[in-house]
Amino acid sequence: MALDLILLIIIVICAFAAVQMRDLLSAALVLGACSLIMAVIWTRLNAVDVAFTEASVGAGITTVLMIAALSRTRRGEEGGEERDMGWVHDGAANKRFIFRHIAMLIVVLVTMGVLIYGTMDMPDFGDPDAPAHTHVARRYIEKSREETGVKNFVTAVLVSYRGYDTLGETTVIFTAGIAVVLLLRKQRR
Amino acid sequence: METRAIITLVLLGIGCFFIVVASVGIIRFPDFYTRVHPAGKTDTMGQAAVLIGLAVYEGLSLVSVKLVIIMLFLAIANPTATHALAKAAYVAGLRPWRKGEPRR
Amino acid sequence: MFDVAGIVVALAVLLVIYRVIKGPRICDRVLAVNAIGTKTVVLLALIGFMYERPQFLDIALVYALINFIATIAFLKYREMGRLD
Amino acid sequence: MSFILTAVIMFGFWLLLSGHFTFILLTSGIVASLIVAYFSHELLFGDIDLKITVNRIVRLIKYMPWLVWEIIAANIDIVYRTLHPSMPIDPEMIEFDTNLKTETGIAILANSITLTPGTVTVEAKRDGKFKVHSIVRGVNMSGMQAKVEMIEGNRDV
Repeated sequence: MALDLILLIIIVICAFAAVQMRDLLSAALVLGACSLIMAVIWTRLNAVDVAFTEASVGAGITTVLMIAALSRTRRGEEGGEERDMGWVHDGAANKRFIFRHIAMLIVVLVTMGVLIYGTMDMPDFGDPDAPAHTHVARRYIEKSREETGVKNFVTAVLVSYRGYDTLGETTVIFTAGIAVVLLLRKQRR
Repeated sequence: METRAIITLVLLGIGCFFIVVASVGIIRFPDFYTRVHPAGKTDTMGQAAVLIGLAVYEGLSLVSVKLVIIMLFLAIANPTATHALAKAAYVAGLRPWRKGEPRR
Repeated sequence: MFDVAGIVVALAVLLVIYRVIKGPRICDRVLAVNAIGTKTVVLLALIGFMYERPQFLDIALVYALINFIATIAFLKYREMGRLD
Repeated sequence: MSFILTAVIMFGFWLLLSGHFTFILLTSGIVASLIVAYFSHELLFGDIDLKITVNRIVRLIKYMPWLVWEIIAANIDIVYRTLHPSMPIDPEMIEFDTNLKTETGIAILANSITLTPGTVTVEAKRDGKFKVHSIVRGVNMSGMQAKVEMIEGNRDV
């Protein structure tokens, strides 16, 4: 339990730092660290496939892609100085500044309230009587080993029961990858 | 407790100690080049101790061979990565810290 | 035993996060992220043993490789100014 | 030669990772390692002379215990310097030349320097010039240099 708590604290700190940073290269690196820790949390939740994806896509490819994107653009954030200061020596502008921030705070708080209200009807974490666990899950858990021959039943659902779905997803990602490669190649000429 | 568990415990303790000291060193040392020292050495040592401890706990099997391979890979990759970083910093013209200067 | 070791390693990661955020230079940050990667590999191996499912080591292996590649990609960018 | 060696190493790695020994998995493993070896055997080995390489590996294994001892000493040193309240460090940059010829030798020396007390390699050039960052003044490197030169074995091969 303590381990999960520490990992969550690290994630929150990383995310906050990544948003706050003005240097985009550093922000990309902090995001990389963030997804490394995220993958550890996935592993803690026993979701090995998700952890694999998070590790290779989130920490590996995304960081490299962001660095590649930065190498073609600029490293700093635009208008960083002004947004950093916020306060100007002008009464009306200050008032507008405060008003804008209070409005943002209200919007965020209302959204948070709605989301928390939405979670109240949800079953407890790991509740065996939750709707998601009573429908087809039992069959996956009990039969997937003999029906598909795959050890991990998350993997069995992903690549066997929902194989066509996964095939479609993979096709979309593959097409997107080829498109990106083609676009970048055209630009180089 | 059997001997193997005790060996594992000792190795895990040593490894965790070195890992924590490496983190403290990365925080405490005054400039980049000095921070490379704990990151390159102590981290390598710490991970090696922990992973060998786990391998001892597991006994001889495919899993322990994998652990040793991970350990060897990290032991080669970690110094290489820190060396490459130090070189990049040096090429970029970062001056090393001298005794008596303020921390950076 | 493994739980305590995992918590200690996670705390070490928390310490290094300070250096990632503070910097002050980009090299310091990369160094710290690299150190976090090493500790994450150890943490994953420990979690695998906590659950008595050492298959998790495959992820740890992938991690070790990815961490190295990300660092090298960054350095290539710093040295050449571009990746391709 | 390097093709076969690469394929064997790749297949060994496949066996290690899979842990299943059914016919279909072994066959696909062989096919996959052959494909990988076809594309990348020049990257991994290039042209090698097997006898020299084996000699070097034997000497490298003999060098290992000393290296492990040095690594432990280095770590105790770092722990002392990190946890000491006044932090007794006095860093400087050292430059020196070596007679190493091969890339492997240079890589071994560079990693050894990084792992042993008080020093981190900053730059290692292909002609054997080294730049080292040392955490205390007045470190002597000649002992390790001689050991790595012996592994490379320019004299007796």
